[in-house]
Amino acid sequence: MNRSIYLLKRIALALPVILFGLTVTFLILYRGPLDPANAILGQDAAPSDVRRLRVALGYINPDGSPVPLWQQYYGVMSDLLLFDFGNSWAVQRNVSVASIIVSRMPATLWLGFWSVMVALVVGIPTGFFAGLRANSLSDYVASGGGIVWRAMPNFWLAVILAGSLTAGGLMSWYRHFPCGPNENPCAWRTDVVTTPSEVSNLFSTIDLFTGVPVLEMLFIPVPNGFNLLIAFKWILPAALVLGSASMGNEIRIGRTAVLESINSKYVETAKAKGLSPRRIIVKHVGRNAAIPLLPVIMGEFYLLIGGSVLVEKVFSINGLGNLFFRAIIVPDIPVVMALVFIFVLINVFVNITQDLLYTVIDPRVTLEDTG
Amino acid sequence: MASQSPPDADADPSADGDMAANGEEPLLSVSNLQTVFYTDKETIYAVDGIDFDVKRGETVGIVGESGSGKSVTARSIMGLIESPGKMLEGSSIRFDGQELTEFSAEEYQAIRGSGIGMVSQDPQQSLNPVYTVGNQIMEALEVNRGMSGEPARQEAIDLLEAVAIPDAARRLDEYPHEFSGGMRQRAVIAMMLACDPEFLICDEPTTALDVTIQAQILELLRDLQAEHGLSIIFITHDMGVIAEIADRVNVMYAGEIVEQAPVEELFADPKHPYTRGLLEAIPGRTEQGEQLRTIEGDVPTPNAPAEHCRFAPRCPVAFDACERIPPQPVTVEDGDEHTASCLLYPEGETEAERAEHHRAAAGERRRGRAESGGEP
Amino acid sequence: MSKVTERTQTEGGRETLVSVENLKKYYGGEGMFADPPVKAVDDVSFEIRRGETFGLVGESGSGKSTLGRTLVQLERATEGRVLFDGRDVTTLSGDELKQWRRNAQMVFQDPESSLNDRMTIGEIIMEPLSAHGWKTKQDRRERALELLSEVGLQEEHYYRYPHQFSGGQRQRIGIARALALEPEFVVLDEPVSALDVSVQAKIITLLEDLQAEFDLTYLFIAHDLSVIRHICDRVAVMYLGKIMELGETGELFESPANPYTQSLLSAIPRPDPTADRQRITLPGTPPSPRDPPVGCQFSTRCPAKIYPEEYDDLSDDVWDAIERFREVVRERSRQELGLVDQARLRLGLFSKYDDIDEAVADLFGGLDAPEAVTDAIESAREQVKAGNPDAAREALFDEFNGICDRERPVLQGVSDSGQQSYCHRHAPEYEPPETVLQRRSDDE
Amino acid sequence: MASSTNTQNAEPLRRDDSTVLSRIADNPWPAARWVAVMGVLVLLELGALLGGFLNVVEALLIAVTGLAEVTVGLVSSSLAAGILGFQQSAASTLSGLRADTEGIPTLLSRDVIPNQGYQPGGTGAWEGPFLGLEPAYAWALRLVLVLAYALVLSYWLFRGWLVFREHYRQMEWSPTDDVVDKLRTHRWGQFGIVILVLFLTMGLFGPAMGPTTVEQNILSPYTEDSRIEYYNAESGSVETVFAGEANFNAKSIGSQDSNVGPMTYDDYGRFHPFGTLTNGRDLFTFMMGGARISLIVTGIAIGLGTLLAGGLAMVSAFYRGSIDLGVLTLADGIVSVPRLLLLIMVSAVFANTWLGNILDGGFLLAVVFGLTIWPFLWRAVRGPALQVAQEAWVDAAKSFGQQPSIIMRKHMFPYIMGYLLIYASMSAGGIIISLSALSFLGNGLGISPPTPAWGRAVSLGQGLVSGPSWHISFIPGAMIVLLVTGMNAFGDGIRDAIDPESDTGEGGETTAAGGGG
Repeated sequence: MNRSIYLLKRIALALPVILFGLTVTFLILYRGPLDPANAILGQDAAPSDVRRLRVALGYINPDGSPVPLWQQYYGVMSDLLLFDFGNSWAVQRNVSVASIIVSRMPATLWLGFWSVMVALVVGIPTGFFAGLRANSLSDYVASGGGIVWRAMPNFWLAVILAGSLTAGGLMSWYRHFPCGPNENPCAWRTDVVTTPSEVSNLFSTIDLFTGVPVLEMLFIPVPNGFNLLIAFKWILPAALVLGSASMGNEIRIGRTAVLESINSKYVETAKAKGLSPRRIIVKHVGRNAAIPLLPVIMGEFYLLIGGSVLVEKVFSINGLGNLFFRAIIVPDIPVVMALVFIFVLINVFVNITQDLLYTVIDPRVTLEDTG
Repeated sequence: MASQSPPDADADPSADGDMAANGEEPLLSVSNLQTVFYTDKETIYAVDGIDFDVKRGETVGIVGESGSGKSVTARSIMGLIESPGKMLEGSSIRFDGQELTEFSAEEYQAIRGSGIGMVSQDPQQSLNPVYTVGNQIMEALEVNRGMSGEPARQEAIDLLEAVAIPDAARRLDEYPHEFSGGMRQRAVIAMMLACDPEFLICDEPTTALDVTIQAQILELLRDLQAEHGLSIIFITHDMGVIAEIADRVNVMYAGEIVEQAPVEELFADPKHPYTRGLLEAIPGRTEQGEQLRTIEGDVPTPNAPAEHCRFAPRCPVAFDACERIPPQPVTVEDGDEHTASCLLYPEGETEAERAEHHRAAAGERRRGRAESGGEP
Repeated sequence: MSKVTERTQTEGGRETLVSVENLKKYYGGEGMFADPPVKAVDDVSFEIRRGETFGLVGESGSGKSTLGRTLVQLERATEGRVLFDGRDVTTLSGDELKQWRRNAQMVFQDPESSLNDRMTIGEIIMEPLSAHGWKTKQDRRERALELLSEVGLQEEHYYRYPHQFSGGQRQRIGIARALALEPEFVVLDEPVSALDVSVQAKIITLLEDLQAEFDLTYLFIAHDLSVIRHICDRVAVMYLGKIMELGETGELFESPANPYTQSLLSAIPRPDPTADRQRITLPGTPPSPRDPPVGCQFSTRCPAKIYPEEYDDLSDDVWDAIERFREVVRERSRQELGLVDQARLRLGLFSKYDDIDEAVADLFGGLDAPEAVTDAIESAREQVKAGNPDAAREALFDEFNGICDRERPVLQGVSDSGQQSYCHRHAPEYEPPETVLQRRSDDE
Repeated sequence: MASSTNTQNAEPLRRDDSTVLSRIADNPWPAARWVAVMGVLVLLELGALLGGFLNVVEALLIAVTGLAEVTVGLVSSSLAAGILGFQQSAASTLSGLRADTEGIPTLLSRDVIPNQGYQPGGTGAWEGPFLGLEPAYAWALRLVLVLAYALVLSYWLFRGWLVFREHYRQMEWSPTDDVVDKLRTHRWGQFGIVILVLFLTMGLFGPAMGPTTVEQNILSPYTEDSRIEYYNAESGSVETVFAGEANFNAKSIGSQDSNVGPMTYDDYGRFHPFGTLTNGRDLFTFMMGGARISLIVTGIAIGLGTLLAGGLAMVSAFYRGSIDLGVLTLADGIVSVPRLLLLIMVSAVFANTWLGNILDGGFLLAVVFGLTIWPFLWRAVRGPALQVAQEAWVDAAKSFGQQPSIIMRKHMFPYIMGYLLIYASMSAGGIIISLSALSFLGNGLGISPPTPAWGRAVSLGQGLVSGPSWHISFIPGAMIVLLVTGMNAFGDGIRDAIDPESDTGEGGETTAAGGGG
């Protein structure tokens, strides 16, 4: 099958998935026992205010009759699919949801990028190492570490790590690294509610508050050196926590993948050709072992989205996860709907990418198989 | 020379020298090869003290049913036995004047490919699925012949053409899964030829293939052998294939070689009851409509050193002594190229004499093992 | 031969039990973006007589297993009819189908996978009985024990699991299960292929004994011709979804009429090193069942192919080279280009087809071909290089097509005893295949 | 026929399937011995076992009726209300029964081995605890005995299977034997089993294991029943105080003078093995209470998820084609909304509604977990299901006309079950983590206070980690790590036992185990 036809087919199959996710979210938010007007205005608001708000929010018509659910559904969905997210109800009243999301996005992207990197850089080599020395002491240490690492809840790890980084904690030196105790710009903060300016400046070539389309954010500009260091230092503990589960998975899967590949017939044939062990491992084992790792690496994005809520909350990072949490507590339905929509899109995008990547790294996978 | 009564085959080292002078030294000489596997429950003597030679330019067949230890023999020669398997002390594999069992990992790596190549049963799994066929052939060229770049590519094309793959230049850039089964096996053979070995071990190379494709591969191997002067060990369970390709045949049963003979002699006049049974069980040799002869019972797992004839429980002509004495190879034909490990031989002796002959030979062999520390 | 004649004498004429009429089984090919269907079985007709063993032999991919599975309704036929005792079973469904299934059972190839290894032998053998509500539980039990001894196993094996048995014994259990419902017809799908020779002989003997005892009719599928020769009364040879030749076993093996059968028979290694015979080694590989030849299925590899008259004087070597070149071009026309390659092709930057030169040089290098041939090859090569392998394929077809390339032959009688063969050469205007093959082997 | 030669040998086989009971009658001793010991073990703890049993029954009842309510509620709210009424009355009956079982004497109860008391005069022998031991020792003794009892009971149940296998089973060997034998040499898997047994014990026998009870210390610390006696050093006399008041003076809030750390006593002579929380409640008791609700929610969720995943995997593997594609799309759709976000959403929306109040909010979470976890399990077992659907024995069953439902049950399910068990145990870890993550977030999410929940303890201690009250956050998290590790070890053990060569590459495990929490 042609790659472009395949891509079209794959996207066509993704549509019901997106619609399903959004519909479930819509039903929970609109059909569930939520009363945003009361929640926003408080229990003892004047009935006329409540009524006016309800009209504004689209729950009832100006004449007082309720807007039918399907009509609400149609309105919400068509707006979403046209990337028209509307204005926030509560988090930042009457500010456009798009601009709120855009302003929070850099922190989450920065966090996500480093948590993926941390997991990749530590997890895969460790897993390969353990697989190559299967059943040795170092294997037990590495894979045992991976198992425990994976079992640690993100939020708990975050609490413990944040605790030991604060004054008096075991790792309080980290706060002053690399500038020494008194230099403010280097100090590491858990108490910030806003994204540090260094992080905002990382992305300074894009004007964050003019409501540029979300996708533009993906063209990440080149940051400047010192800001990069500060921003890296600021994000590292959180990234370490957020990457932890994936890191454990990668150690584990990497280990079994290497073991499986090393016991295969083609490795035996490679030996029969007279290849050196080094060459066999680097060339013949390495690439085959990468195949089962692909879904793990792609799965990281999934873990990331959920985990960001917790990690951003503990480390007071003002990103999308934190925004989602605040929005659902308040509740601010447009913000929640928009965020869910974005997350679903990311998810579907990651899945399609994974399928395409499969065909690239594993020549046996044909495009038909993955549909 | 090749023929010998194995227990004392390597007793006289000076004999080797003489033979070299005659230019008759076998290219490969396996003697008392013992490969065991240690599992949780038991120790399996997968290959239990076998001896055979391969001369330059000849094809030696090893034939046997599943579990007879033929593949383990191949892997032992290639030095591919890994834990929980182990080659016991006292095993000897002499290749081109070198003792392979004493080789270090690096030395073995050097002899593999350029010295001994191997083609195994499943061509699907012996090629790395994520690299093109050309890549894998050129890799062999690079490692064993130091070729790279355009010359290597041209050589790879020539090799594929030599194994009769059409449109070789395009095929070079295809992945193994895009090849059909027969072509894959050709590609593996081409890859091994790229190493330019003197010696090729073919471990059931045609078992997974259809007959017409099998015929192509057998023909190819014969041509290549003539062209490159290859020595070949050909392992199979198919008596028909053995009859076609081998010059001499070793029949294996439960880790032991029970009969060795030139191919015509083996088929014309099989001596060991097992070989006879095997030949009679083949459909198509007998008249149609006639009942096939069968061998009762199953192949045993050799989980202890032989203290008796392993075939005795299934043997139609077994007698008491078979349960007590491990038979040793005996020359059964003039010209001493034909041996059988069976208490029915040497012919012309009484039962008691034969039993005594084998008992003595077995004792000698055991002593030989004990001296070299082979007996576990 | 002896077996056939004996039976015919004792039982008189044989009636037809299974009659297959124009059966087709295609896979896939539905939907908008799908590839063309795989024609696993492509318009096949034959009859199986009551009480005989009908052999079906062919190489992998010939469609023999699919045909067997379609006969017992494990696969639904795409087209055609299967008459069992005169009744079309492809139209059955529901209870009718279930009732009919008692008559036709199957024994599978792989003894490792054909038995559910979480069930005891007793449960396995009793399952068909329970599924059909056969008598009482006690009776079913009795029957299972009976069957165990029938296939040469012990009754104490009743409470054991398949893991505790060897391959041969497992195959016996599979046979016992197939016989549980007392079928008339059993499809044996390569029942001995996975077994060692000595075990194989025992299973074959058992199958013969059971057939005699229960008046069974067998469809015996195998790729091993010697097994087929031993056990079958009549045999059909399949290639690429089509029956190439059909006839009584002895006759077919002694005097094969079809070039494919002849090549196949000559390819079997004989356990006799002194045998000296002429081998026909078939060149190339079978074409894809998604894209079978327009004419005779075997035409791409046939050693007795009929060539167009204008090229009468070409040598066999040149014809071989032409046929291999056509195969190369056919393969290339099936190759798909990625997006990048397509773009480069449009821009004229594409060079992936240049290596066709190498193939031409390899095939025609040492040959002395007449100008007409070299011109045709040359223009095809240019077209391939221009990125048009489809056109090259067409052009080669137009230039070199004979009747074998253009038209499908028909399965026609070639002897008085009902031997039939699928080959154009049986028509009176052509030389018969035997002569051609004999000449070819004499030339070598 | 050959059978005639064999009749003697076959006689026992020819008889009708003898039932297990008749085989026991033939050879009663091994069974009798096993039953006798089992009887003693049960009698020792009859009250606690019955209580635990009723707990499970109640959770199941609530789960089933709850599901019915939700489904029926879509059609008719009055009918749903009826079911709710039934649920409440049944639950209260069960609670009453449970109260009755508390009257049944149990050996290892806090009545028999009490640990609360005081030292008259501030030093010397203790008044109240068992044998006058120090409360710490009395408590430790009871704890050890309970744990030992649980381990012995589990072993004895396993022993029952061994007795059956040795004396009463008709098969000399079965594939299950291999699995069990492999597990018996699999240390890592055994570690998992022991951890699981320990945590199940906490769920079942929790009330007897804590130094105090959830009722007295956490839920109603100001009732008359919750008065405790202590020696007041200032007045020099034994006084009584509400547990709640005592808690107030036993807070751990991170400063040196207001902290009750692990393995210490507070001012009221109460022993705190894990220290106290920021509100002075006993952390160990809190943990035991949290274990119960966590295990109930996880159990319901995994049960529901496994049921859906197993059934759909078999159906999609058997029929394939568009059914498979349909399930795939549904699964992708559910997975497309990250589970933790969905949970947060549902939890927040339904907080303080009747649905959000069943099982202190746990029921709703369990259902959402169940409905969102099955796609992962389904994906993980779809491979094995497709594989088994292609085995020749499935073809064989089709060829003699076996019904699809029976083919799935008999020929496919036994193979998938092992994989389901593996992935279920690994996903269960993810559920535990996510559940505590919700409780950690608070704000009406997760298990509603004051019912103990592990995540809430971590949340309470947030910010105190670097000080003397580190235990509040640290210990609950460590317990979660231990439990999740144990579940993964159990899954690994099963995997190695059923299929030593299987790969772990597929996605089911990855996302299931991490859970995003």
